[in-house]
Amino acid sequence: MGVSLKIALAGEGGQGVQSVAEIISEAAYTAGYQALYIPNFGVEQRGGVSLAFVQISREQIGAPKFMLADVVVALSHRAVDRSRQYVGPETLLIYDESLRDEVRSLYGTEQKQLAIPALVVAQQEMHPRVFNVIILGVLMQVADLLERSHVERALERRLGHKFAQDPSLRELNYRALERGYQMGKGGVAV
Amino acid sequence: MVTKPIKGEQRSFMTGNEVIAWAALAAGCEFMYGYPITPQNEIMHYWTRLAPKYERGFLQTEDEISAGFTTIGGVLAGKRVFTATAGPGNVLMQEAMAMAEMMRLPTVVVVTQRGGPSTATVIYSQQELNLTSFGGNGEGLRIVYSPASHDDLFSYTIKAFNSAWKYRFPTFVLGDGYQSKMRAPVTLYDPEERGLTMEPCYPMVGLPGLPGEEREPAHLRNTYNLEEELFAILSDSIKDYESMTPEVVEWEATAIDDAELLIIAHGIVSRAARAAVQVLREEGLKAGLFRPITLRPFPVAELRRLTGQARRLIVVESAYGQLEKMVKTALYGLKIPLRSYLRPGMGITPEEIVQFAKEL
Amino acid sequence: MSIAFKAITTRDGKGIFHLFPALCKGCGLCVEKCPVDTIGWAKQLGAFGTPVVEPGHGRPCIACKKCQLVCPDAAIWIEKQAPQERSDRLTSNDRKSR
Amino acid sequence: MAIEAQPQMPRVWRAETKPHKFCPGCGHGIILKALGEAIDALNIQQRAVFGCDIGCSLLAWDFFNLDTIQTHHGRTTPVLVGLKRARPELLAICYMGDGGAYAIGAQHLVSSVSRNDPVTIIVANNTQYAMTGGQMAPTTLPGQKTETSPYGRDVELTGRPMLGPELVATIAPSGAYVARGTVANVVQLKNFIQKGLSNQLKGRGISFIEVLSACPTNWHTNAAETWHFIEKEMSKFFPVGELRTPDGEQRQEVEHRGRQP
Repeated sequence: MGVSLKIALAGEGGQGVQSVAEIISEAAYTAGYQALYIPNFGVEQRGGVSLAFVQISREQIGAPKFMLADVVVALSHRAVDRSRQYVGPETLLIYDESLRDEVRSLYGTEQKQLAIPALVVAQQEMHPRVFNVIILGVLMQVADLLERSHVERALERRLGHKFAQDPSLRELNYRALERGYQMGKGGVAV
Repeated sequence: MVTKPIKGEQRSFMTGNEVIAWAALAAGCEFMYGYPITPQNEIMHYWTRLAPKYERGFLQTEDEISAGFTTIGGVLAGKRVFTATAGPGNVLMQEAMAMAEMMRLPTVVVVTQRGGPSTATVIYSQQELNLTSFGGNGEGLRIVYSPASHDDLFSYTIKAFNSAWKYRFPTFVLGDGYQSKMRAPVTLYDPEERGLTMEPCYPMVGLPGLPGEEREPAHLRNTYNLEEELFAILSDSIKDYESMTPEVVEWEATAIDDAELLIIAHGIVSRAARAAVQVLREEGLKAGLFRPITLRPFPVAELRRLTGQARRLIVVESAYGQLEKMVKTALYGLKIPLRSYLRPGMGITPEEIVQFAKEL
Repeated sequence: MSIAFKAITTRDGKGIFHLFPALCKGCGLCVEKCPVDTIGWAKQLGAFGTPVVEPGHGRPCIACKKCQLVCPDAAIWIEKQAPQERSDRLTSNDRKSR
Repeated sequence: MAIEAQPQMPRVWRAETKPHKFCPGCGHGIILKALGEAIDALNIQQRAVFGCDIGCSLLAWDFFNLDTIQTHHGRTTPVLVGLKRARPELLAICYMGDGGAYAIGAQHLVSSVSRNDPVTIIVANNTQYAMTGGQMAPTTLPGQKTETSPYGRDVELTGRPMLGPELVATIAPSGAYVARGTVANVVQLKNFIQKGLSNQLKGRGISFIEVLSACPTNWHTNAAETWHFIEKEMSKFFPVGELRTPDGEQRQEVEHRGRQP
């Protein structure tokens, strides 16, 4: 992958899709890239699929949304379907392993895909709430664009106030991030 | 004078709505009047959090009619004030802005366009161009800036206050939902540190001296008894508007010198158009971009001049021909074929523009 | 006040009745409010080309100033007349019986 | 002596614009005289800003030696509220008719009252839209003929006369002054207006004064009929008096609560 990346993230409200997008774009910005993040914020934001569009580039970024993504992250049944329009032949589709059947039936096996057992790992090893941070780690490992330190700094900025209230959360989130990076290593290069 | 919120230059990564709130603060704006509507809301959210720290005020009104008219009250009081709205709220606010146009009041309104007509979407469009430029029962004697980036949002919000108070026409920053909600880098600055002097504000009522004795009372009205009276007043305003136009118009031209295919787009769509021009150039097509920054007054002379050697024109907008109409009016008499890519209420990507241009 | 209005001044009963024809629109609100019915229509025309009012049509003025109060145009000013200067009651009564 | 005698206009009246533009017998002249005297008495000419509306009240745009803003229909309140927020030292007087206050601008009135905006609102109630030619208004009396109720107002179809001060008195927070005066009692009217302006001067809260006014032109009444209509017909529906005074706050609040179901 060059120095330009278009990511579309889709999930259910509450899955933390927007937080991931915010952390990635903020990290890219502090790393010196042009970065742009826009949520899909229709009336749909209550009860619908939550979509986030992130672009990172060395060049000036054009439109805030795009037709096809380099990476699509789909985290729920509905999200697999809703994000389909952003998946092109070259797009890498990252999804939670639990959605394998949906993904297969929609995309077959030709699509570049990466299934991550993030939901199970989060539930069994950590806490369901850090599911999105695992995904963040996977995405950052696969994209291989930003240094880990930038990602961690953005994570601190986004969640620092929560860590301050409960320091155990910091440890939990960093563990989730690390686990994500590990899981991403087995994945396909973008 | 109110406390300065920004010292030096500050690089930040934030949403457009936050940029607008900071810009108003940096411009020394003293009061905001507002009524909730998406996607403008966070301008008020940031303003109400920041305003007390810098001795600025806020009033949440009962509707946009009131937001428009309280803004007029603040202007009459001699304060640098503004309001923000979108969509159906912009419709309601036109009543006040028509009065501001008649009375030559330097109101500043930030419009964050959403889909229309009516409630439509809360997301995005460029469909409020007609309304913002010509809303109200008048001639559209307004200044309308169309920003395309967060840096634009910051600069043109500051500039809107200056143009409004210098020329005394209602002034608008015509943003959109995308620009409001997206996070992107921006450089915030104190205008005075950049050598920008803020146009002074002055009260139009509540002046010193006993009215009727030490001075004439200010009798400000927007009603006239005779058609001749109104015609005289409007003729003066139109004359002022036309003489101000060369000073106020702004535009941006990209790769225009040898352009055979000229794309015309404003606001955030101009970014996609610029990216499209780059791709088309790489593919050997001599494409260029003309981006009007002021939509009222429209850079007519500049567009006519730069259209010179173009063989084809493409207007691209997230509306059904609102910019196209302005372009056609500006280019009346020129025999260059014009095609438009019109997507009312839809975002436009560079890929679509490239495809459309190649299919011509 | 930088501009001057010309008054028609009539002494009647306890009052000196100043009427400013340039202001009087002839609405007659004062006529109806006068407790002694002294106000009536005059031959003189006022601001809108309609007759102005004058005292002397009923019992003598008691200088209650009600007419002045209700005049929407400030066209009436009632001064109280000193007792020794009062106009002849009989004159007013004569008018009434006419 | 005749040359020396001059009209007893309030000092704040602008003699150059007199006779004013209102019709013969119009109540506006009486109300604006009472207002002028109240301004004189309080010595606030320097600080007062007068706002008038669309409708007949707009004819007052050059009435006073006061900074004056003629605004839009029903929008006098928000314009002066905006002004007052930006320049609290000024004294804001909002002058409008019953159409502007109770119909097209009702949302501004209600919201301004509930915010207890420190402005003084004076509403001329002449039971109809006068400038536009005498149409039915929120205040039109049952059975009253207007251009849009030519057979008389049918309350079953169009509702009963709107009680502005009663509405305001019900929703106004403490500190509000609310009264209804009449052009038939000018001394009392001036007193109400003066108390309203004082309330603003003291920064206690909103002040609202409705005035039963006259419109002989659209009522098609002579002077006797005009007085009869105000004093006998209008007063049946619109009781004159003070509805809220900050001084009597305690008592009023108790009464107020007592009326709740």
